[in-house]
Amino acid sequence: MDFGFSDDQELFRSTVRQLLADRCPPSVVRDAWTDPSGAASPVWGPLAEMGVVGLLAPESAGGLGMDEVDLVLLLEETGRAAVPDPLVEHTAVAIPTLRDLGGPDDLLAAAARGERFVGVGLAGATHVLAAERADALILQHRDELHLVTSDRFEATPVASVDRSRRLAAVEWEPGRDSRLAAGEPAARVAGAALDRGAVGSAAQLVGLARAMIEATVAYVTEREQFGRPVGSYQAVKHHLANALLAVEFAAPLVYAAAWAVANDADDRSLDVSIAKSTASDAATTAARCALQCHGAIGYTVEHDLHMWMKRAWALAAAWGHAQWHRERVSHRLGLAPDNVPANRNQREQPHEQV
Amino acid sequence: MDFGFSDDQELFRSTVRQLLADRCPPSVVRDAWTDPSGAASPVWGPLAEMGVVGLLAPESAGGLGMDEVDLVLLLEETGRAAVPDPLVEHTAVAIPTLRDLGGPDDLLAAAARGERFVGVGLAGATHVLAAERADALILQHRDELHLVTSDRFEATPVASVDRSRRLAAVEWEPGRDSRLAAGEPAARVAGAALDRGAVGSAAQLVGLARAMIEATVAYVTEREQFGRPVGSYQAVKHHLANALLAVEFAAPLVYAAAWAVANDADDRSLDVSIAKSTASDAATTAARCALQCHGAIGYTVEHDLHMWMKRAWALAAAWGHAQWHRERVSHRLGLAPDNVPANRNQREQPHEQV
Amino acid sequence: EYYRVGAPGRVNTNGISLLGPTIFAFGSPAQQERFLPPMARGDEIWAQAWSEPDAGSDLAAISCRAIRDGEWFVLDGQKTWCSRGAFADWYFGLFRSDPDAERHRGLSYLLIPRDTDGLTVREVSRLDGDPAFAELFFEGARVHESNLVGDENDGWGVAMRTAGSERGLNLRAPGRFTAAADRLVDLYRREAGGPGDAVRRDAVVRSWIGAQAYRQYTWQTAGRLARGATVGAEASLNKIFWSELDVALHDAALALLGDRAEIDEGEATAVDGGAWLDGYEFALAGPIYAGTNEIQRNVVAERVLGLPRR
Amino acid sequence: EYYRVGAPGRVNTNGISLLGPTIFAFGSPAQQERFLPPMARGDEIWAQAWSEPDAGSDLAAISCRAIRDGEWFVLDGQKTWCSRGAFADWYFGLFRSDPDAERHRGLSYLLIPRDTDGLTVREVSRLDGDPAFAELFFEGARVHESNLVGDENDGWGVAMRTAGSERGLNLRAPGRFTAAADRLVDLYRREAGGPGDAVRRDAVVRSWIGAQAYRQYTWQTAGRLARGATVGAEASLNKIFWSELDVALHDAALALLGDRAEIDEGEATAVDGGAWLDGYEFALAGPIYAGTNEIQRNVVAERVLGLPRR
Repeated sequence: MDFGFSDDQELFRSTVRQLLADRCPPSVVRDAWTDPSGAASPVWGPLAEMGVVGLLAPESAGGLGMDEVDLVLLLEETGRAAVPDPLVEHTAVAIPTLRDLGGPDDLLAAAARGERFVGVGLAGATHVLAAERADALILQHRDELHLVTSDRFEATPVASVDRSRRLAAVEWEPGRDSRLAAGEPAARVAGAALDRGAVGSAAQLVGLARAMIEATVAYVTEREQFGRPVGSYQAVKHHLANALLAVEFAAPLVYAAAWAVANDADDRSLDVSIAKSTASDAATTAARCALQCHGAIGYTVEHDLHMWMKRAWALAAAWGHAQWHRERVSHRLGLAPDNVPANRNQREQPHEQV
Repeated sequence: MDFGFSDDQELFRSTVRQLLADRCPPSVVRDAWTDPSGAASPVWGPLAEMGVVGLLAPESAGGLGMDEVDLVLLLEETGRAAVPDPLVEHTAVAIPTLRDLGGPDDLLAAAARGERFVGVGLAGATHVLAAERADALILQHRDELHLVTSDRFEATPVASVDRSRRLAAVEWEPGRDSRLAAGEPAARVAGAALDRGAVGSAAQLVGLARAMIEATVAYVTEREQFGRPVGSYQAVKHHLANALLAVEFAAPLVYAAAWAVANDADDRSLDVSIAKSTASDAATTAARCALQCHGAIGYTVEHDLHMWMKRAWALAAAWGHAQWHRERVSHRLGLAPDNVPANRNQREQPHEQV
Repeated sequence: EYYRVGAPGRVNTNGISLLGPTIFAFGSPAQQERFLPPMARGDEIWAQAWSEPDAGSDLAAISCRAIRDGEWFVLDGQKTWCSRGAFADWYFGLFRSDPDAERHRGLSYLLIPRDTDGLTVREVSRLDGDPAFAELFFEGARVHESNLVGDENDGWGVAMRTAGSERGLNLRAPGRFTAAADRLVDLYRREAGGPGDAVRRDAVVRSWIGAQAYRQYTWQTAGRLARGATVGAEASLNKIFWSELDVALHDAALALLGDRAEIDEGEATAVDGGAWLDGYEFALAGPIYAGTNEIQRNVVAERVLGLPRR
Repeated sequence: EYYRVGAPGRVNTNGISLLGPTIFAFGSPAQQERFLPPMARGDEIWAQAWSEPDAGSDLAAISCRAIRDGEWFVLDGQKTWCSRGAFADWYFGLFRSDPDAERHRGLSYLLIPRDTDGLTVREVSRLDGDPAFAELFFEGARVHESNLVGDENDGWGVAMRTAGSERGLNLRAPGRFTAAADRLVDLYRREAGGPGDAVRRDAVVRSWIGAQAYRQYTWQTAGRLARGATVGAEASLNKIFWSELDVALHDAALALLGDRAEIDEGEATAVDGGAWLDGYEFALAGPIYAGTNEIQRNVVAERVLGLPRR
């Protein structure tokens, strides 16, 4: 397996990066923090037009019919720009789940065009992201997956430390007409959905980490203390080298996990857990490094850094935090005495506040 | 509780430090590495004359009748000098155990004078230190403590990474005439003995860590690279600051644990485990720092550093390694689901190769 | 048991712990009489005005001016990162009174009332969104010489004494950390139970042990002080330890919360009302302020261990 | 499956991975013909002669001389920390051929047969007691100009190419670490079982994941190279990662052994024959040699991230 990307894939990445540089500057992220409507950001439309939003949808449904190897670099770029829209949930999880379970064609097509938004709430997640904005949610209830339209659930906003993440507590009643799948097929698809969400957020974490490192390099090169650039001090150099080390060794794992998801490899969940645990730790390391090297200025909400840092905190814990994924690796290696709890909050009682 | 030491205690420490500087230079440690006899080092006699060896023995038995608070600084100094004789086993554990269990008066008196050597092998320890040299061993067998004279055991040498530590596999048969205690009193005394050994080795680890830091400071101040002293590089400074941080915050815990042992405080085992886990980690940190800052020269056995480093590795794992002691803290805080295994190697089957 | 109930107790800490010892040591009798009693009562809130846009941890790079004009000093320039500056009645800090002197020469230590003409206070929000910082803008602000602490142009010596105590014992009492560690242990009891929890338990236990270590170390130092010793650069060890302990302790807590770690204060699903997230954000300032931990490690290496400066 | 069986495979590694690419790139046709085949067969063992008593990681501080005398270079000085030097048939290294030039100018890259008159090889024992290092003493040792690699006084450029590959891919194949990680997992299965073992298990799993990360990263780099890219300072990232992974992996193993960690090779109670302790001692050299990890981090910061040198 050579995980080098094709020229086309690299070109697509560059195009998306340029789009985001133009259409998703930090002011767009900042606006999402204060927009009470929770609506799509101004970059959602252009991303949909470019095909990013519906990348995994079949061409018959107006998508690009591509796979996770094509998507992973683009998600990394959305992480780098801290795009406030919930692309992991909609693009990386909901669309392929609808596709695989034969969800309604019209909804899939509208979702692929970015005209309708579909969110996700699997068992074990405390809240649902962007439920207020959702036309439909894919929700897990015990061993069933349901497709619940907006008239059938009630979403109560819950504030995240990252204000651009619009969490909600969702109330709904499972009904026979909303059921997409049950039993073993539902478990299989829900397992795949968790892996899709984990590798998608891992890709964004890699992008967030790279952005924080770049911003910090720029800042410490400019900023002087004791008569020389802060970035000329060995301690600062070593902080940044450590952050780069973490992200450079996380990224190939994320790409490999995307390949495993795209090909439904035997070791899919193992590869995903390796990737997500490493990417979560890398982004956390990069955030600590960035804050420490920025010093006081990074500690203010006037500076942009904190938006990247808080996104990293949130995504590091979403879709299974580092320790949960390491437990899953441990179990796969035959080292854990018990099963890993399906509940990603890892308490004895499942916590189904979805 | 003010753990400041008295002027007398500080004076005793200075006296011992001077004695060791004169009589236990690195060449004495190096000789112990190659002496096939495993006999007492040249500094054992002077330490006995000064009263250090029998410090905890009652005055009626020719000891100084002092306690662990008096002893802890002296053990720290023996760690600093890497004294090759097994003072923790003899002075800090065997003598007070004989004292508390009413062992033979003549043996206690001879041990206090350093004329006879008594070693210790508690359950859970893989080997016994300095058994070849011992006139008697205090050995645990299930819930019994035995005093076994040299004609009643056979010691087969086992090489340690620290060649000055003369480990042995000991074969013996428990007999009624060798039994010192059984049942609850034996368990209580064995528990105290483990705590005594742990705090004693923790004190030596603090001394070893201080010595490695001092040697490294001296080396990096002298040694130049890229036209300036190695010690002027910020990375080296920070390595050393971290090592100092570790040892400076470990030492007061060790002193507090010595107080708890001397006063048989309710939290004795808790305080000891806090101290030993922190001191083990501190010495391991100091060893890594010392080797890394010395560079290649520290990696050779011609240089003295490796003897200090290997002693630190061995003592960090002896008398319960850091993780075992943290498990004990966890248990005391009511956080561990099960009992902490008495076996310090922490496997399911007790391992009684003593 | 002030700390046990979890009261933040942050306001005015700086006034008491930083400025108090300085006025004791360097203040005139009139200053001592005027400032110490209301400070002790908490009637007047003080905030430090050390940092400047181009002088963060590097106090000697201060460029904010205080030029003599008869009995007055005329202040021009900007101060930033002024903790609690939004609430303060008074500010204290270093100003360049001799523009021709370099670095740490030519600085003076001044006390400035908030209502001084020519002083504008701008609130800046902290990471957790609280408006606790301030930026201070001085434009021809006049401060009377009775508010000069110590000798003119000798502010550096005065400040070093203050910085020593900021890095040292007074700022963070051990009870704060042992209480937080006890709450962390309690959180673990409530939240844990899964098979992988021993790993997170170990982080909890390490933090709890760290809090005990901080307490023992501080007691030892207090004992030395009581016997007449002075605490110098060792105070940097203390500052590094508590600030990194505080971060580790909150890291351990957030790791226990899984995806609930991000839920903000006041939400129903926020564990302990969101106090752990809030505490984490607060803790992150520790390794940065009052001299970054990188600088503190330099101080330890150079002044405690005696390594060469260059 | 060379690595899986745990064979050390250390001898001659340096010759193949360090010198081989250099002779490919800079060697004369005659040198390529003379040296490469026996090197590939393992018939001649090579050892590096970089470090000097006053030039460890700082190669540019080399003072060992090689002065022209007709067709010959006359060598005087001392080399240290010469890994595997005790067994070697040949040495390669940098020597100062122009004593008037400073730092990295005026160095030449020479190949030296062990039986050269005027060369004394002194064995130095490694941390684990094996006599694998050597110190080399040159006293008027004569080396023929046919053993000069690249241009005279241009040894630095030649060496940089070699150092790049030493820090990079060749030295440590991923299979070495994935195999060691598998053995660690196996050790855990055999030795663990107590209630606190989840903590040590986590260290095992972290190392196992680290080995996978190293493999993926190396494959990615190999793929780039295959597509024609060059690997420069990024090789420093590689070296930092594997050397610290190797230490962490053995740390995790020794933590599982409790008080049996100290038992030396060959004893009956030494787990796996003492291989973990031996491997730990070997691993500790990783962060030191071929440019300490401190220097590698400088390289990453300055050449990959572009931070200012001063």
